[in-house]
Amino acid sequence: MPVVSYIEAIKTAMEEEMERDERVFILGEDVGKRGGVFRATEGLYERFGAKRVIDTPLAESAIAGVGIGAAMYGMIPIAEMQFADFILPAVNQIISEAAKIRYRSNNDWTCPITIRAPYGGGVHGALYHSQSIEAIFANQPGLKIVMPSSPRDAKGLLKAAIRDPDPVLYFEHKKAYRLLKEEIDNNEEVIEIGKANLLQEGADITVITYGLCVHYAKEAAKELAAEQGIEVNLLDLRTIYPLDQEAIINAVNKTGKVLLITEDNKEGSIISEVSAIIGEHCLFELDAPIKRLAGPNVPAMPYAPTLEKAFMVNQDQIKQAMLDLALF
Amino acid sequence: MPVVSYIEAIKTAMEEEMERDERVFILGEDVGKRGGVFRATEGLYERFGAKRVIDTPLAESAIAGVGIGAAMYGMIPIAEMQFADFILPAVNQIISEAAKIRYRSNNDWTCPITIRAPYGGGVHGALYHSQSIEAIFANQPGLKIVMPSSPRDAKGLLKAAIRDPDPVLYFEHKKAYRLLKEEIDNNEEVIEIGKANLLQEGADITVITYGLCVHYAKEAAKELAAEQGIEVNLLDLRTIYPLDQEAIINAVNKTGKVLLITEDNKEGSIISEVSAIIGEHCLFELDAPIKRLAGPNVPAMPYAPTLEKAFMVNQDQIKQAMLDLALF
Amino acid sequence: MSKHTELGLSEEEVLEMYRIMLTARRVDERMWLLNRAGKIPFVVSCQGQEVQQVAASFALNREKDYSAPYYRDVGVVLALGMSIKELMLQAFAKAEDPNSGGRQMPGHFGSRKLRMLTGSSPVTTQVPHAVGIGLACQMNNDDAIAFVTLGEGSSNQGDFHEGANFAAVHKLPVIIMVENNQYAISVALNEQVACEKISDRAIGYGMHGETVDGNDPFAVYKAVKQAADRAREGTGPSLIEAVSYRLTPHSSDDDDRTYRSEQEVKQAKENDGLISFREYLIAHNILTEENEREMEQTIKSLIDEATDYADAAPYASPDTLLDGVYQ
Amino acid sequence: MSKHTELGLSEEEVLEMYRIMLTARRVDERMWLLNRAGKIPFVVSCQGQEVQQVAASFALNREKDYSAPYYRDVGVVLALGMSIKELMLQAFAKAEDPNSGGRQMPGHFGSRKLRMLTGSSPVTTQVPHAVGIGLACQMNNDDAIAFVTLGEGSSNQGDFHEGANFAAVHKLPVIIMVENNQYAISVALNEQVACEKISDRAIGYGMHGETVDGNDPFAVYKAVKQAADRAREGTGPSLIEAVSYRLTPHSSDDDDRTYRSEQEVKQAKENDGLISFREYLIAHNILTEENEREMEQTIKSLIDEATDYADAAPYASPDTLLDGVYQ
Ligand SMILES: Cc1ncc(C[n+]2csc(CCOP(=O)(O)OP(=O)(O)O)c2C)c(N)n1
Ligand SMILES: Cc1ncc(C[n+]2csc(CCOP(=O)(O)OP(=O)(O)O)c2C)c(N)n1
Ligand SMILES: [Mg+2]
Ligand SMILES: [Mg+2]
Repeated sequence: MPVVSYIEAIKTAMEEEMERDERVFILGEDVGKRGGVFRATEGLYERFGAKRVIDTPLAESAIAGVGIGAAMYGMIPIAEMQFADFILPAVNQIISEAAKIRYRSNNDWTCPITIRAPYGGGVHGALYHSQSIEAIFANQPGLKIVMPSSPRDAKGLLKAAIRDPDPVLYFEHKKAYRLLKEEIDNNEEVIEIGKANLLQEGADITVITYGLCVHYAKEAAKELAAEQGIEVNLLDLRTIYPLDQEAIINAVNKTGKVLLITEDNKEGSIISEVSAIIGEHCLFELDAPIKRLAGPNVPAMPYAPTLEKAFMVNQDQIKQAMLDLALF
Repeated sequence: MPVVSYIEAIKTAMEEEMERDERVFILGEDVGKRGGVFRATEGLYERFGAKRVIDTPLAESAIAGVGIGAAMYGMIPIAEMQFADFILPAVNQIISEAAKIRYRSNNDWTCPITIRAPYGGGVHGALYHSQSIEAIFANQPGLKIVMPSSPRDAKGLLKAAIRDPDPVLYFEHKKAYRLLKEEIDNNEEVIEIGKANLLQEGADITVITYGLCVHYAKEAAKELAAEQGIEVNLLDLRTIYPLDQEAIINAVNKTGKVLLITEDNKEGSIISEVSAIIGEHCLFELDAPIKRLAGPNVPAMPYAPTLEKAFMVNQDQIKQAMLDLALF
Repeated sequence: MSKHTELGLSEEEVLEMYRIMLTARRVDERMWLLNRAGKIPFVVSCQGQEVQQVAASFALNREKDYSAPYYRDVGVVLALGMSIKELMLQAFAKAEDPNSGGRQMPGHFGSRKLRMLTGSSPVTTQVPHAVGIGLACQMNNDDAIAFVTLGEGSSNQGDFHEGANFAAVHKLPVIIMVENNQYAISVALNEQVACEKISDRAIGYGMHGETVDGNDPFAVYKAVKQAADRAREGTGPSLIEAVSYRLTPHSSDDDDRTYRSEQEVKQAKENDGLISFREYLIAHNILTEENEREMEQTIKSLIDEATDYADAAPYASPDTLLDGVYQ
Repeated sequence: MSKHTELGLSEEEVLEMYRIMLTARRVDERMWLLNRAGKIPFVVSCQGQEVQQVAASFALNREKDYSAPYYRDVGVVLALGMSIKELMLQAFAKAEDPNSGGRQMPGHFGSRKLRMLTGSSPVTTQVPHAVGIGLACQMNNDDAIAFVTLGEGSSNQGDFHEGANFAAVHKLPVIIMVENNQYAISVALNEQVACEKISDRAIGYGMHGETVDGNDPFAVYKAVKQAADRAREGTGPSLIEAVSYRLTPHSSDDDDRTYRSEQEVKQAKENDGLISFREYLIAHNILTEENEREMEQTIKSLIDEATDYADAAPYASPDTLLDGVYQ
């Protein structure tokens, strides 16, 4: 079985889907000849040609909007935003259009577009190449948002996104691209959108997170298990909008103690909604306050290494928060 | 003392601030000769002239962006978005620029812009003239967001927004414009941004909300007090980002039962964050699950009266939810 | 040779064009009556733009091409196959409305059957959509083209620029028609743009640009026909500006006396393209007293019937509120 | 008469222009060395664009005017008063960096003192900002103007269109200079636009448009000077396109061999405006062997000094992370 990196998994998912279905095509900045600035589309231009791997003008609202139009025609576009931070000029097309096309046409028109965007920090990207921007979209019915935490999930969720009959935002972590590698046994796996993944069961505390933070949480949990015998029940949200309420409720009820983690700023983040679901449904099962660990409430991660480090949620902080909760 | 409507309060606030400070000016679509499509700027063009009440081309990103530029120069722009729904083309300018100018320049440059936008439903506005879009912005440090619930607050908060040295989004409810009227005694009142307002004290249940829902909650509470002797502790958030944590915690701790209300879709809304604050800080004071009452998770309010009514949170629902909570 | 024969249009075709223009006008007039009578909450009008709308639509292949009309395009959607009854159903926001089942305001057209993209309220988002249709046609060697309209005010939105540029770079089969009616709500043309013609923008995209008199059906037909031919030949998109005047207030919520003179409106009404086209048809013996009377009567009775039907039709059940968010 | 005297430029001025262009080049070259040595994580280059950057800046009133430069504008910011040391401080992301205190990546300029707007990474947002400055100048009868630059790829963003149109409608004192270096990262000009010249877009806004050879300092100076004069006279904005070539990869993270030939780059290097300007200055006896050597030495020692200083300077303390979110 081959060991595959997170970014290779992404590329392979696109390649296989383009192979499988002629309607699938890619559009974005530098996705063609250059193979993407992170090389997520490397080789696809050579393989599928300039008509199916389209270098667009530098205009995100058009990348989204043209993709939406093509999706209405019956094509299956994968639009790449070069960095998640640069999805913002396309917000109107995504929220006013993609998210509402099915609803506003009373099921007459549909918009099966996938929008990929690399998010996340810790890569010396400074304010505008480090952001987690999922919270901006995570209140728009009609959209689905997935954020894979591993190569296997990256592949299976991207395939699901491409096959989904509705618009899906797919945020991939830049730092995970080459950091995370694993064997992928089932090449055909399509991971269901809308379902969280209980990564490991444990009786002491529940940790709920998504994206790259899952990796840190897993590592921290491993250490805590070895060092202190603390058993962590770890839920990877996978789909961060709409949330898998049932999985959240079950995971919390199992331990009565919960730690929620995001790399994003704290206020108004995905884990705020997770907390609200818990507060609504699990109140009498809780043995400790619903703890949130998140980035500080500053606009984004600065460039200077001192400041970037001070912003970024890391494995040590996660471990400490887990320990505190277990001891609560 | 004159009785003033919500929209008159808004107009008067702008008029008085323009009178007070020459740097204040208005820009937006149809704000000039037409006096605004809701007439929020009526008479200001005649009074202050075309140079201070500027009819712009139909381009929201420019309205925000040009305003931001003028604010960097030292002017104090009030930018009007004709409907909150149409702020979306300006998201990049608001989030990437206005919100981050101070931080990214290390306090060298500032951006004292106010962006006004009419939000909310129940006015036969259909999907794109009814939305609550505050949640999109309520995770962006650097921004402040206020949502007044009464004429007095509309005036005092708008004055504060205009005087604020940082960017402020000001969302005013279209249905409140002519529905809400009250006497305003202190013409000079400036209401502090960042502080919630405990509208009435009560020992039975705590209700936390903002905007037009405050009005419905007040009315429902009045009925419940008269009919059932239930005493409601009612907190009007006023500033919905960043939230006044202390006021929220105090209000909840007073009763141990809390109902959160928004007109917006439920998942990922402002009240999700309010709930998370409560889950973090008040867990052991709670006697009931943290209840949320909100719009359904559909893209926006449809036009047909049957569907609009089915979407819109109303006074009866609020009353029923209050009662259920009191009896819990 | 008469203008229409020069363009290869038969007498039947021009009469049919006129019939649809007149239908659009009469439907719109009825909408205002219904609005003023409190029967429907909102109207946004086509009046003054019917000629360009219908003439342009006739230059398309109405069996095959795609359209992304904007809210004033009653003429376009009638020409492309929407019925009066369907228009009334959407005005009354009834469940049977094919555009949105009453979910959207009137003027938000869309029909998959008619290859008419579903439209929203934020202006100009439809331009990139039409470009996406053009791209898909090109990729699939589909002979169809995409026709998209917008107001001149809307041509100042970023999406216009981004969409037009994308279409030009890829030589896509797209026709962008700007319906310049001189106003964006209250904002007059000279406060919206400083260029002489909106079609001057074409040069900055490297596409064909052309301004025509929107009141002249033959000029509009010719320009759009040539644009369609170019698009189908693979020589790329076109920007057509059709100049006319908005004869009504912006919508039923507007009061246009606050920003323009009644004199100006009166004069524009005299230049109404419907009048001159009618005169042309009479002069060419295509429209006669008799068939005109019959035409008006038929239209009226269709509108009456449609109004009664739509008025009586049920609203969507509240139970359907949650339908159609996702598949 | 020689070109520079025709334009009213003294020998000292053209020599000073050259000195700044050369400084920009040498600073940039040093940045690459530092990057390759692992000393700084990122470089984005001015190489190939220094001539147009400095010549344009000299056509402004550098005591008064506002600027909104983009990330390649090392030449602009040096001409407008930023020091080599300050540039090094930002490359090293140190606390003392006046642009952002090390919060932003290199190339994100800004200085209130220099009336240089703070810039971000999302391209083209600075265009409406400069227009806002122009508006404020006009409202305050301030004689200053706003000068904004961007790449040709960025001219395809909606904000370019919206900002330019706004400036034209209000006849604002704004100069928009597009630095056309033929590429947007890997995307060549013909895949970005289909128009002949980016400056053709000016006609669609009703503003003055002009394309000049960015390697010719006199052509650039003249075009920008005239634009500045027009702006100050109240006749409105201008769109100047300066055509050159990006001599380096897009940034230190890029590998340009994946999308363009070494041959093409080699040829562009031969047309480098710095070479021809140098030859001009030598031919006019303005640059001599002696003052050139001195110039190079001074620049080198300033860069050395600045590098050492910046390398040794402290980073911002983690305690400052929360500062400057709000007042
Ligand atoms: C993005 C956006 N901003 C504002 C509005 C409100 N609005 C609706 S129509 C209109 C004017 C449109 O003018 P124009 O494009 O000339 O079309 P016309 O109505 O004149 O046909 C405005 C400002 C909107 N619908 N969308
Ligand atoms: C909105 C946005 N999208 C994408 C990017 C990533 N990006 C940075 S520079 C660049 C190319 C810019 O090309 P051009 O405008 O020609 O300027 P040049 O770099 O050639 O000087 C891109 C795509 C960005 N910074 N902002
Ligand atoms: Mg118009
Ligand atoms: Mg370039």
